[in-house]
Amino acid sequence: MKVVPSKSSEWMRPVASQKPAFAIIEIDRVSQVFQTSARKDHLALSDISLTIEEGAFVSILGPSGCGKSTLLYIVGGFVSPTSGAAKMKGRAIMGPGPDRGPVFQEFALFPWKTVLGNVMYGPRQQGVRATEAEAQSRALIEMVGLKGYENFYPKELSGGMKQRVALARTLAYHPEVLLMDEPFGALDAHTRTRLQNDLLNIWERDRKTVLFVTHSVDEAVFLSDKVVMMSKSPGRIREVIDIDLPRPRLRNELLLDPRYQKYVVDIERMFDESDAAGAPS
Amino acid sequence: MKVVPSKSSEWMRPVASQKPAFAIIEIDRVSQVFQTSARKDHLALSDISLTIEEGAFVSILGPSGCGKSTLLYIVGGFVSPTSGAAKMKGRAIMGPGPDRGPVFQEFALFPWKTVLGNVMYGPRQQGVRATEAEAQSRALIEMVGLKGYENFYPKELSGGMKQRVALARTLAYHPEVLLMDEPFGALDAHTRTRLQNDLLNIWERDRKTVLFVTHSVDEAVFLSDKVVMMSKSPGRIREVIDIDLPRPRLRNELLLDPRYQKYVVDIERMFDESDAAGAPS
Amino acid sequence: MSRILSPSLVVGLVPIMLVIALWQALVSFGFAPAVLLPPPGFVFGRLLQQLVTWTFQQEIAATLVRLFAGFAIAVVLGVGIGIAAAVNPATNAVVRPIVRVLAPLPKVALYPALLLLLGFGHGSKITLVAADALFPILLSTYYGASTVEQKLIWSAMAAGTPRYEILFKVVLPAAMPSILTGCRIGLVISCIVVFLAEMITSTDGLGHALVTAARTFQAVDMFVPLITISLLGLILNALLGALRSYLLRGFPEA
Amino acid sequence: MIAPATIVRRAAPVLACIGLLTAWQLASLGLKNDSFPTALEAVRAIPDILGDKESLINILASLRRMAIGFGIAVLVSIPLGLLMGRSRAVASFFNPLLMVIYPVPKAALMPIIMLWLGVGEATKILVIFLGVSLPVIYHSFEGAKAVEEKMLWSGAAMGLSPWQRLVRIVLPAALPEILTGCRTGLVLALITMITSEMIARQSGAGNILFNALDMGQYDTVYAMIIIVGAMGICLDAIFERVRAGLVRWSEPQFDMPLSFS
Amino acid sequence: QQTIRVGWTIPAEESKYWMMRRPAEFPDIGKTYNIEWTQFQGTAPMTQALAAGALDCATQAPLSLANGVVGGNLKAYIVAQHVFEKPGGFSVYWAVMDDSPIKTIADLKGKTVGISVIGGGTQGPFNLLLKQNGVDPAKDIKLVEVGFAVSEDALRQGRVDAVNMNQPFAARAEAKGGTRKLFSLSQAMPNIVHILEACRADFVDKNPELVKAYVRDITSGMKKALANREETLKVVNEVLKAPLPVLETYLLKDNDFGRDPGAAPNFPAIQKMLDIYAETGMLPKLDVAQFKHPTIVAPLQ
Ligand SMILES: Nc1ncnc2c1ncn2[C@@H]1O[C@H](COP(=O)(O)OP(=O)(O)OP(=O)(O)O)[C@@H](O)[C@H]1O
Ligand SMILES: Nc1ncnc2c1ncn2[C@@H]1O[C@H](COP(=O)(O)OP(=O)(O)OP(=O)(O)O)[C@@H](O)[C@H]1O
Ligand SMILES: [Mg+2]
Ligand SMILES: [Mg+2]
Repeated sequence: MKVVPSKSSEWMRPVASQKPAFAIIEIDRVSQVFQTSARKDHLALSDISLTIEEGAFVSILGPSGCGKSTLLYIVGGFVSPTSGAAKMKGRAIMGPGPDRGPVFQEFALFPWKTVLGNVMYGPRQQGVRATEAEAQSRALIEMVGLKGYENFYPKELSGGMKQRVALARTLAYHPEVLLMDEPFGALDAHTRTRLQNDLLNIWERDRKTVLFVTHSVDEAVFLSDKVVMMSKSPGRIREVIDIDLPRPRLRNELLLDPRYQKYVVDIERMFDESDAAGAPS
Repeated sequence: MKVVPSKSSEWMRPVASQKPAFAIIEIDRVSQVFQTSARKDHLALSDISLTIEEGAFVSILGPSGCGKSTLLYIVGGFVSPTSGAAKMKGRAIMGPGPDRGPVFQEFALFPWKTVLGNVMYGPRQQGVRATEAEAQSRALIEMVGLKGYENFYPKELSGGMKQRVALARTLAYHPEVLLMDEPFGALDAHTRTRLQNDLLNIWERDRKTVLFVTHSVDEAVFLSDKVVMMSKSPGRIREVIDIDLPRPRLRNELLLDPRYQKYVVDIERMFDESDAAGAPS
Repeated sequence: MSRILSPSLVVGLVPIMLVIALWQALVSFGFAPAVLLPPPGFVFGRLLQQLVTWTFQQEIAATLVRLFAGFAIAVVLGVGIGIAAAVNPATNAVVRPIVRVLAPLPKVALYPALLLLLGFGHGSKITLVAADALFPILLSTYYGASTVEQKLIWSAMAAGTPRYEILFKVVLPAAMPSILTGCRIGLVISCIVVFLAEMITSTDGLGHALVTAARTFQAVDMFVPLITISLLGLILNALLGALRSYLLRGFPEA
Repeated sequence: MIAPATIVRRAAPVLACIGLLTAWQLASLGLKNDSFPTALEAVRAIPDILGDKESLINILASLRRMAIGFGIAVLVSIPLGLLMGRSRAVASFFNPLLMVIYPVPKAALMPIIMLWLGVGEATKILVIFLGVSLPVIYHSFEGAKAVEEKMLWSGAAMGLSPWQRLVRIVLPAALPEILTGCRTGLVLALITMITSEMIARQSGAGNILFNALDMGQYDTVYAMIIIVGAMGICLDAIFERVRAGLVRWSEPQFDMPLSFS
Repeated sequence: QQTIRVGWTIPAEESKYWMMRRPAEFPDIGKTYNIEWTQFQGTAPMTQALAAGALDCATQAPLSLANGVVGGNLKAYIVAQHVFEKPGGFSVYWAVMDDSPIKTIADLKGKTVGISVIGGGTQGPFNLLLKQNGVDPAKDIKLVEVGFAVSEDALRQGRVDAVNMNQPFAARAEAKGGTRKLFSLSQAMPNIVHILEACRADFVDKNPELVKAYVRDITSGMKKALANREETLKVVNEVLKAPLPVLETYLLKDNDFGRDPGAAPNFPAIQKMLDIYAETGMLPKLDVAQFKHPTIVAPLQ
């Protein structure tokens, strides 16, 4: 499968909710307690239950520190929850696997590899031939706007550039489920918009499932089938909102769509309420 | 000077341009070349000249990788430019000093200190007595919404929490000039808005000069007296826009103000043009 | 504390038990004559006997004084020079080549000269221990200090920390993981060297007890100092581990 | 055209050596002590050693042992250290054991080592092996511990097995620290190369040194020390080249800004 | 062709040095049998090596050998002798500085005295002499270990008040002057045996011919060493790497130890030493007969 970067999105796709809903990821009453150095137990996630259907684009919104990253780690299989269980395709998640590709908030690039080396790492690991892996990787690097930086080491990149390499690295090995932790957080508005489109494009073509953490309500509504709102720590699910907007979504059209506006305003209002209710711990 | 956190802003301040303009920071034809491991020279900043007046709030906008952080490093005195010079109050910047406080994009918290220890570091260094420093620091920690996390170590914090500690750590020692590199990048919309208000509040009361890197056009227009737009690498200054909006600025009022809208739309348009013109390198 | 320690303590004791079992097996199945390798039971029995005697306690005290004095000097010099060389180009230019030359020298060869300069008492032995333990500590410190994250130093400088204080407030704590590794290596070397020095020329100390026993084939008495130093290693390891997890409690790897 | 700074840097080792020799010369003149000859006397004895074919064979024999001991130590210690760093169980299994075994002076165990390994090469290689493995194990251990967890998670998510992660992520990520261990190991290899020949010897650099020491030929002793020092510089320089090539990605981007000068 | 593993040390085994450096002079070496030479630091480690079976034959001092027998279950034969003290020749002595107030052994009370190896071969006669002069070696003096090589310096630096001297260091110190002999071991016993050659009994019993050839060569080596001083000096110089002029001052001269022309062990003298060690409490009583092999003992032709 070759990744062809494209700027606009001239494809058609049935609206997600019309597909037969098959739960690819099930999170069942998951709680996570961290031991802190101060020898106190810290409850990061409390009793989270969530079902994600195959091919769905689900965003997670929530105040800083509410446990979004932790939830992603649990789905990724990197951390096993203190109680409760996470399942993928009906089977308990026992550890990481190439079916779930994470994009970490802190990038976690391999510092001893160049940009190209980082992006090629996944495909090579999956057994793709070197020449092919390189061609694919170069295409992805170009897509994230880093053409010309193939031979730079991570320490020589700016924050946003590192973030884009991390994105490309994960996309390169085509995981079935993408676990993205604020993947566009360090990008300027323009680059962000372009990558949002590219991501939607890939998502559509490859029928991926995406779990997407973001702080931008706009972004969540624009991209998602479903927005999960979490409340302040200990992290709980406050609300799950189905975004019933037609696809393909074109940014310019959507901005004028009153339904889109309403979703954004509603969600923002909910945030304000949540803050008023739950006092900062 | 004691920091009193406040949520709304009921203060009066003359509009910046009415003050006698005294150039606190002058950047004079600065270029920065990096040596990359690939043994190629990489031009990160090209011929940047910029004057920042005392007490001004200046935002820098620009595509990812255009050299914003590098420019901040030069003003901070951490990196000396390959050519050109930066001056503070008429004197060449030779190194870092407590008059210019940075908030780094990567936070750079001291891993061996707790949240409180990190925030107290600056005041203690400035000779503030321990009890007083602690009281101030606790107030700041509460302001950034981290009350209860005083004894956590950085590794036990989420991304956004670390960012807020970094912000508090710098605010704690009252630098004259704040050099902030996407200080709200990892925060949710709500926390972000609150901290924007708090920052404006502090800025006004202490008559600070702020150099503020952001990716959010909204944020730049809302906060700044002046927005500097940079173009794609090698970083150059494309445009400097004076934001002529009355202060104090209240978010709710401003959102309805057509001048504000125009600034945002204009700047966004400029971004699009810049991308169309300068092909991605 | 006990929650963390106990399982790993058990796991840690297993191999030591295995070694003792192997030792017993070697003796029992005649792979080594008892006159060269006495059965462990004998050795531990004698050790318990010896531990309560005043003379043996004095031997241990003499060895410990030399060990810790030498090691302490090595730590102070090694960490000090290592950090200075890492942060200051001028010091670096001087220290680097000198270390390159001096580090690989077999310090025992200097021992006769040290004996004459410092006498037959503690001085010469402490110096030898310090000289041998110094370089591993210095090299580790240098590595740790020269890879400190730049922005940590920048943050401290911007907060108004004077340059020399940055050494103590940023470089030292940030380099601590590496320094502690160096100290662990230096400590082991100190144990070896203090014994060596006492074996070459001494009138007291565990090393001396060992050679005199070895010369007269008192195998059990020879193994008592060896076991003592092994146990000492175990104790020091535990102390170092505790110190490490205290000092590095903020670091992700702790 | 060479910049003055480069000249200073190139000349620094030479200057340092001259400085050391001068300090030594002055000290020995001041002490007037037979067992501490002047630097000049020692330097004068160097050609005698290097001119003698037998001595050269001796020195080469030592270097060969050192190379073997160092090689085996590195091959064994790095995997062990990395495993200890990544697995709490392995660490708590080996750590106390190592701390019990290493402090025991090998010289004291000679009678038993001789019993199984004789008095020849094997014993000396074992001693060198133990000397080198100590820092390599512990630096690999610490290096592996400090590897950023999320890097390993990324690898796991790409389908790397635990062993592959150890080799392809932990090893490169910890390489700078491992190489520091190897560098200390190199220093200790040279030292143990000599001291392994203290008690029993057939041929080797230590043979020359300890014979001279026994005979009170102090100029030869110190000449030998100088020769070992010189070997140290050469090996270190070679090692530095290899290291620089392997871990260029980890070099700090900016110079340490703390010069007091 | 069989190999015999031999331990040796420096500085006074001229016949073995000849065998090492001039093997062509010995018809059997390298032809009917081979020698694997290993040099040791002192005789005690060689005793351990013998006991561990890592060596077949080695240089030994009477005390170390006896220690091996008593403590290490070692069974060995004394097959030859290297050097001993002969009347009129060199005897290991304790020196003081010329201007030292110490005039007699009794004056050593309360002083710091150097000895090459505490509990070593010289300590028996040394203790005996002290006791005879009313000095308790355990309480009245402070004994420190000072190797022969640094004796002179330690004395001149004032690190010790008296110290033992051995060749070639004694010759060197005397040439320089400023020191004086306080007493020598010959005062305790006239014909002390310093080092001899011992072979493991089981090895000898298994390879009698081999050891015979070895002992034969030691005998002939001793002959050659005594017959050709010029060449011996060269050989010793090659082994010790000590400059010829230094060796010239003492080696095989009157101020050197004695050497038996046939390298024959002096069993009565050895017995006497064992008795002294027993008397001073360093060893239980031993009979030298157990070290005697009926046939394999120097001189062998
Ligand atoms: N190793 C740890 N030890 C103790 N507490 C931890 C640890 N890791 C995370 N936490 C706590 O768990 C909570 C959730 O952290 P998490 O990183 O999941 O937040 P988040 O929602 O991703 O926040 P952000 O948007 O700021 O990234 C936080 O309160 C944090 O302090
Ligand atoms: N140490 C370095 N070596 C080589 N190139 C570097 C180095 N540091 C930065 N650069 C390059 O300099 C340019 C500017 O980097 P900088 O970090 O200033 O960007 P930025 O504007 O802050 O981007 P972002 O918004 O993504 O943080 C980038 O192209 C980067 O690749
Ligand atoms: Mg997070
Ligand atoms: Mg940046």
